[in-house]
Amino acid sequence: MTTMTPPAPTRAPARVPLLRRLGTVLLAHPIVRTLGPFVPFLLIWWAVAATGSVNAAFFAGPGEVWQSFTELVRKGMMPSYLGDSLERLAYGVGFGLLIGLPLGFVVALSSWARRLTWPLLLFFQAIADIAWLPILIVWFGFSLTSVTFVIVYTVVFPLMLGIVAGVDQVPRELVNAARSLGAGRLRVFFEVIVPGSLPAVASGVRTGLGYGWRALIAAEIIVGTSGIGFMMFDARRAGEVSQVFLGMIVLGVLWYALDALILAPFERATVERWGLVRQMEAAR
Amino acid sequence: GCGGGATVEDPGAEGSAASLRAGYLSAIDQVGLPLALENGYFEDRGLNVDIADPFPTGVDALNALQAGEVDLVQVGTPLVPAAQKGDELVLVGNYTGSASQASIDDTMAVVATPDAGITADDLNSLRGKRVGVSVGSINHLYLLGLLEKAGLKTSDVTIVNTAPPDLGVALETDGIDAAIVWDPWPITITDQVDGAEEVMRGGGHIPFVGYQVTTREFLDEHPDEVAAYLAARAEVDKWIRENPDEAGEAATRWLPGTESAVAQEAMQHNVKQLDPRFSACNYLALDTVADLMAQGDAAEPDFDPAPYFDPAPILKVMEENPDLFEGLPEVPAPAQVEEGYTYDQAAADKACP
Amino acid sequence: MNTLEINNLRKEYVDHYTGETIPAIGEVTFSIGEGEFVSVLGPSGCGKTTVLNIVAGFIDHTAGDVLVHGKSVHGPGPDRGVVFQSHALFPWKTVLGNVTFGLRMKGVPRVERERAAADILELVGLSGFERKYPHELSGGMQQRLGLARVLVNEPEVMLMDEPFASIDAQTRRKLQQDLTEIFEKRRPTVFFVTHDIDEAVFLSDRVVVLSARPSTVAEIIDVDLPRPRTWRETVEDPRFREYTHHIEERLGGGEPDAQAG
Amino acid sequence: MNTLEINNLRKEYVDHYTGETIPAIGEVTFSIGEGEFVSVLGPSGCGKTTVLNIVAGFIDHTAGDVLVHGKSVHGPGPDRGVVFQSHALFPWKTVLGNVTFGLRMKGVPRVERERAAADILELVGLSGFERKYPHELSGGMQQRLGLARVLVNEPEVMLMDEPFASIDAQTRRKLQQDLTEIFEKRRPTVFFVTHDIDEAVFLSDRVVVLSARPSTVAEIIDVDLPRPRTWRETVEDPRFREYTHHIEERLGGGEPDAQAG
Amino acid sequence: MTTIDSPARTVGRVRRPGPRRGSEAVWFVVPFVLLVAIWWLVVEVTGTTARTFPQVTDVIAALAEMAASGDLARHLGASLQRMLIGAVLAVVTAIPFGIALGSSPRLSAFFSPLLRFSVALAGIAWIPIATLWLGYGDRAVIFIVWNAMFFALTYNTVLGVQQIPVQTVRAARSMGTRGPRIVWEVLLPGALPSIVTGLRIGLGYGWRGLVAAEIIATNAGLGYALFLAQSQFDTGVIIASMVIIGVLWLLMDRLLLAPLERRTVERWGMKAVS
Ligand SMILES: Nc1ncnc2c1ncn2[C@@H]1O[C@H](COP(=O)(O)OP(=O)(O)OP(=O)(O)O)[C@@H](O)[C@H]1O
Ligand SMILES: Nc1ncnc2c1ncn2[C@@H]1O[C@H](COP(=O)(O)OP(=O)(O)OP(=O)(O)O)[C@@H](O)[C@H]1O
Ligand SMILES: O=C([O-])O
Ligand SMILES: [Mg+2]
Ligand SMILES: [Mg+2]
Repeated sequence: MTTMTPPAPTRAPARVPLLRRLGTVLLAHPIVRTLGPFVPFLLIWWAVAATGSVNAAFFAGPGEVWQSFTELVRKGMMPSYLGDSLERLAYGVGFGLLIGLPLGFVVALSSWARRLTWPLLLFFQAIADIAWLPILIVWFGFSLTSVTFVIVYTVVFPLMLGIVAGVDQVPRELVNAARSLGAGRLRVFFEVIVPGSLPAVASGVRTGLGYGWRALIAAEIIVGTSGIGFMMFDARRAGEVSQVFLGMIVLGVLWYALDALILAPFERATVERWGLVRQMEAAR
Repeated sequence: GCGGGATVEDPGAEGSAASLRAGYLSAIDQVGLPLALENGYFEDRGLNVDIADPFPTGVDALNALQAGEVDLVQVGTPLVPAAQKGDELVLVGNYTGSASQASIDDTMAVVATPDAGITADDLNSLRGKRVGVSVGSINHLYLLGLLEKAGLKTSDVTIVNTAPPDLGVALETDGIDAAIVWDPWPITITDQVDGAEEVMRGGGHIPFVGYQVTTREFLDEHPDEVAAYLAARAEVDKWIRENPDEAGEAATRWLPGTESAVAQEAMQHNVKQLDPRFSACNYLALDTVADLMAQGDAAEPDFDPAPYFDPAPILKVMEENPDLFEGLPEVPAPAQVEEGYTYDQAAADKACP
Repeated sequence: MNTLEINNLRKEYVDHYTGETIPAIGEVTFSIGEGEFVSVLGPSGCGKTTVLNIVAGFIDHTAGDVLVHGKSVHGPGPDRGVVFQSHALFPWKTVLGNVTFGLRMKGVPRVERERAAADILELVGLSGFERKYPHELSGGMQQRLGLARVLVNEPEVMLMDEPFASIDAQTRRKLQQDLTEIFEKRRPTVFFVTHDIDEAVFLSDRVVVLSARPSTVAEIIDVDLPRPRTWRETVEDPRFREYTHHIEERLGGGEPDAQAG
Repeated sequence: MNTLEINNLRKEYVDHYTGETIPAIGEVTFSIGEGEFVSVLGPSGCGKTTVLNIVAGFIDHTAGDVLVHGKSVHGPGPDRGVVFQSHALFPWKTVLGNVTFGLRMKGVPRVERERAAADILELVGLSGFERKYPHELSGGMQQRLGLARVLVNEPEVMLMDEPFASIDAQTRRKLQQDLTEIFEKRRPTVFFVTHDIDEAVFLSDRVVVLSARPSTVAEIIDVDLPRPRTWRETVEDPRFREYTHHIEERLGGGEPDAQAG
Repeated sequence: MTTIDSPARTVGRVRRPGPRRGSEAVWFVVPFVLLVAIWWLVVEVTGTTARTFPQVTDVIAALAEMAASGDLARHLGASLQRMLIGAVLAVVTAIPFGIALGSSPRLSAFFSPLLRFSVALAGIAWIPIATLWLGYGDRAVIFIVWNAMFFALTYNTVLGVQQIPVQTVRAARSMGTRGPRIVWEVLLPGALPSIVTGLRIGLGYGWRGLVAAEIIATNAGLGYALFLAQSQFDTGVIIASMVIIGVLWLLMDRLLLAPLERRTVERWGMKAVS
């Protein structure tokens, strides 16, 4: 969330020494800010691998991982696996949002729907998507449908719970204000409920997508025939530990990009701009 | 990934009469299927075989068979509970096992570090150990066989459910004292884990089973295709038996990440079990395995194997192409089967050495 | 028929957790005729906002009747514009978005909306802030925005809860004057809650004085001052001071709320 | 040395999204001596709350110095008690929990805390509401609670942002009187923001009048009225009216904020 | 939810402690009764085989058998223990971490890229490394549970902290609240509505992670039971295990989260109550 970017400095720069100012400017550079935190981790990783303190059969260093990356790209496997994973994710997330968003608002807003579905919602969200797989496979086979189902299942619940919580937190007063300004139910919904619950909805989308991504990997491991999750599973079977590590990095990077390029700017432009969430003032 | 034919999303050209969809697992003893395709043996018989991407486990393969995604799969122990749950399975041949003897388990080994003190000479040394096996799979049964031989009870060891790829880590991190697993894992693990070695291999404690499994419906509708398929499989088995090193090398193309040295070493053990023929010994093997599974709570007791066997197609192949089975040990006469054979456990027991 | 009738209104708040009930409105009866401006005065916590919320249709009452245009109140509606004590601005809308909200709901075209908004923002002194969000405004500016948001709609009935409480004396004077002018021109029906006695007398046709909680009507004063009113002239009218003194005494009698239910 | 010194204070708000800057405080200089009561008056939106927030240490300033007890302000601290324009009560604490919060932070024992709280709640007329949560209080009651929460701490410096804005005239009178008594007894240093001229004059030793935004000090008026003060006596002092008229005229000159930065 | 409903009608339904509990319980059960009825009917009418989906009675029989054989108690005990440890670890790490990120721009600038990066890494993907570092056993499983909960809980805590009105924090600071006390007195209660949601979502994922991880390195637990049932094509036990997991979670929600919510955020008026 936006919330995670530091607020632009409001203090007069004139009072800060030049060197520190330079440091601040450097640190504020998006690339430094984004990649900086990974540097220590890369170093530790590299050091652990270099000392050979961990059995190399189960642990790959940055060099080997890079090698496997270039090799897989050269062979064309990486692009094709990536494409498969992304396609599945797109289907899963697409349907997940399509189902979860409207359903979430219906449950949040209609006391009947809430009564009838809330306990079921809680019940089913605990049942692991992957617990469904054995049965899904019998129904849908080793198909895109099974994988999509698992992702949808994972995306929908946090989304719905997030929406319900968000709607509950919309001040009643604002609904009243809109009603007395002539907004009908539908308008109240779009003009008040949606934006008012947006911080929680955005958080639900973020959590849902993040875990949907996880579900994809889990599903590919279990019903996999291609994709990044399958690549990791297959590499593990084959003892190619560097590909397992590579898989994790690819997953992380992709999700990071999705989050940083789409979700975060969206949140910055809405809930933060509106002052609904804000970065806390630094404790001084 | 590397499976040749159609993907699961594309069930292939089902319209053509001489076509068949087959599934296998990424295992050294199952590569006969892709190698037959590679060597053109299916094509030679006018059969168009689509190979599905490899399934992770036999359970998944049976689920795919049940869901109608494939027509024929290569499966071992999981077929017992599946059959008990009502799947209409038919066994038409072996991908691994033996038609000439009751027990064969050359592809199975126990791996441990010397600290564990487990030796082949004294099976009692298993007592109190934590043993990694995949519960319900053939390595689990091998452990049960060992325990029986040693006169130990199941409760005398701690069984740790471990997938084969995890056995190495489990040994390395002292999560288990010994790993029991099939090839090529014993070879891989001894390479990976310092000090780990094969402390035991084979020994004829159990019959290793692995069948060509199809559905009743498919067999009834496509008997010729099944026969052609079995003939091609028999041909590739023969080729592997005669060219184990070349086959080991070829296998690495289908088992990504497997080094050729490892594959070739594993293939040496594997060829001893490449016997596609059916005899009473194969009925007996499944019977024995089912009993062991029941003992290990991996299946219901009192499994009758006979209804699931249909020897007709393979018998036809054996009759028409005796050359494909050259070099295999003679099937003892009392163990030989023909169409209409009725299985009798006592008789089979006597017939198979 | 009166535009607004409040008959024997009673309200008890129930604490769901302790089961306790707090009588907020003891028994209140008064009415507001069409085009009448009525102010309600009373000690802090006596139930003024509660009455207003009931009339607005935001909360339910325990007993009695509340009729608007002869019909029982069921929920809020655009016939009654409300200025909230706590502003209740939409944080996700700019100043302009807040002001034009009601007009959008009515389907007024954009150009017209923005023209009307510009006029009203000028009136409340918020011109130039159109693109700001509420959290960027000062307290008084937020309050003026809440006022503008309702005025621009020209509702038949206006319910205003201390709309000038956080505004400085000068601006307040000006806005009171503006409100009077608007009122005298359009003649809406106004229910106006305040704690400023001068303001109540200056603006109103009648002033309802409530007692401390649980509130009852202590007195209803007819303000017989000529309209159109201007501050300059009205304060010079001797009756203005008479009214304010009278109300001051009336209110002085009641101590502020100091005992819970 | 003055307790509070504000020298050439300037503040611009920066809009992170548009990059625009809004000058809120043009240039403000004044100081408050130890034990002095200073009120700040000015048109709505001129920057009163902003100055108070800077002194409280909540926000940074753009230029100038703010010294409390001779030291630059860095963040908030218990030496400066703040009454917020928006109350800022803790919704998760009862009335009692809110009032005793500061004492708990200081480590005052429970019994003593509750005794002090009882006294102060009596003073602001909230006895009997100890177990209620803020959302169960009326607007004026919330404001009184915010006041009580600070008074009970007896801070050396009190920063009060329109603490009586939403309280009815009677209660307000009483609280102004009470605050005067407390002030005369303990002599804290008080920075008091209000828009009520009578209130400013009655309470203060000096009144700072700010111009419209971006604010500058228009005038500083010394209020030379004898202490102890009571409303009854003070309003009869002719200088009281002189002061209020003077300020009224001073303020009347400035139009309310009507132009954005 | 009554937000759109006219409050005039909703407020009339006064919640009094006694009878309300009773009707609440009824409303809690009704959806399940309906669901089970539909399940029974669909399986019956379509003639679905147990291999595809078991009938209600199959599942009840499976449950009864699991209970009778002692398997149920064994699996439940093992799973609950792992879940408890994993959940407690997640709560004591994610909430403080979320609060730290929510309240410190510096920390969040540093950690948010790492956090974003790791969200996508499924518990299962961690198994190779988790087992290597933590040993092949319970600790790896607990790690997976922790990992499954951690991110949902962290994100929601951050959100909760960032939604606390700035004036509220200022008020506490100006009354001398510092360091850990500000966390306890302001940030935690202020963020609580969102934290409860995070717990709801996170605990759900925790169960998920547990089930996924129990197929490694274990010989007891509901995930293991599922694994066995799956390898034996025992759909009755599969569904029974799922039902047990769902019921356990419901109990957890009813007995822990709902009362917590009622006593805090609802009581404090920080959430609309229907
Ligand atoms: N967070 C903010 N971001 C941008 N501008 C702000 C912000 N807070 C205040 N302002 C602007 O600064 C100016 C001064 O605001 P401030 O709240 O100090 O006024 P004030 O004198 O206290 O007014 P009032 O009497 O209405 O409370 C206003 O014009 C306002 O729009
Ligand atoms: N939601 C609520 N729950 C419980 N009690 C409430 C609630 N709202 C108000 N009350 C109580 O009802 C009484 C009247 O409140 P109300 O807000 O109507 O007063 P008011 O006259 O508007 O006061 P003020 O002038 O301070 O705004 C108060 O004593 C208050 O404590
Ligand atoms: O999401 C997990 O698979 O833990
Ligand atoms: Mg009120
Ligand atoms: Mg202000």
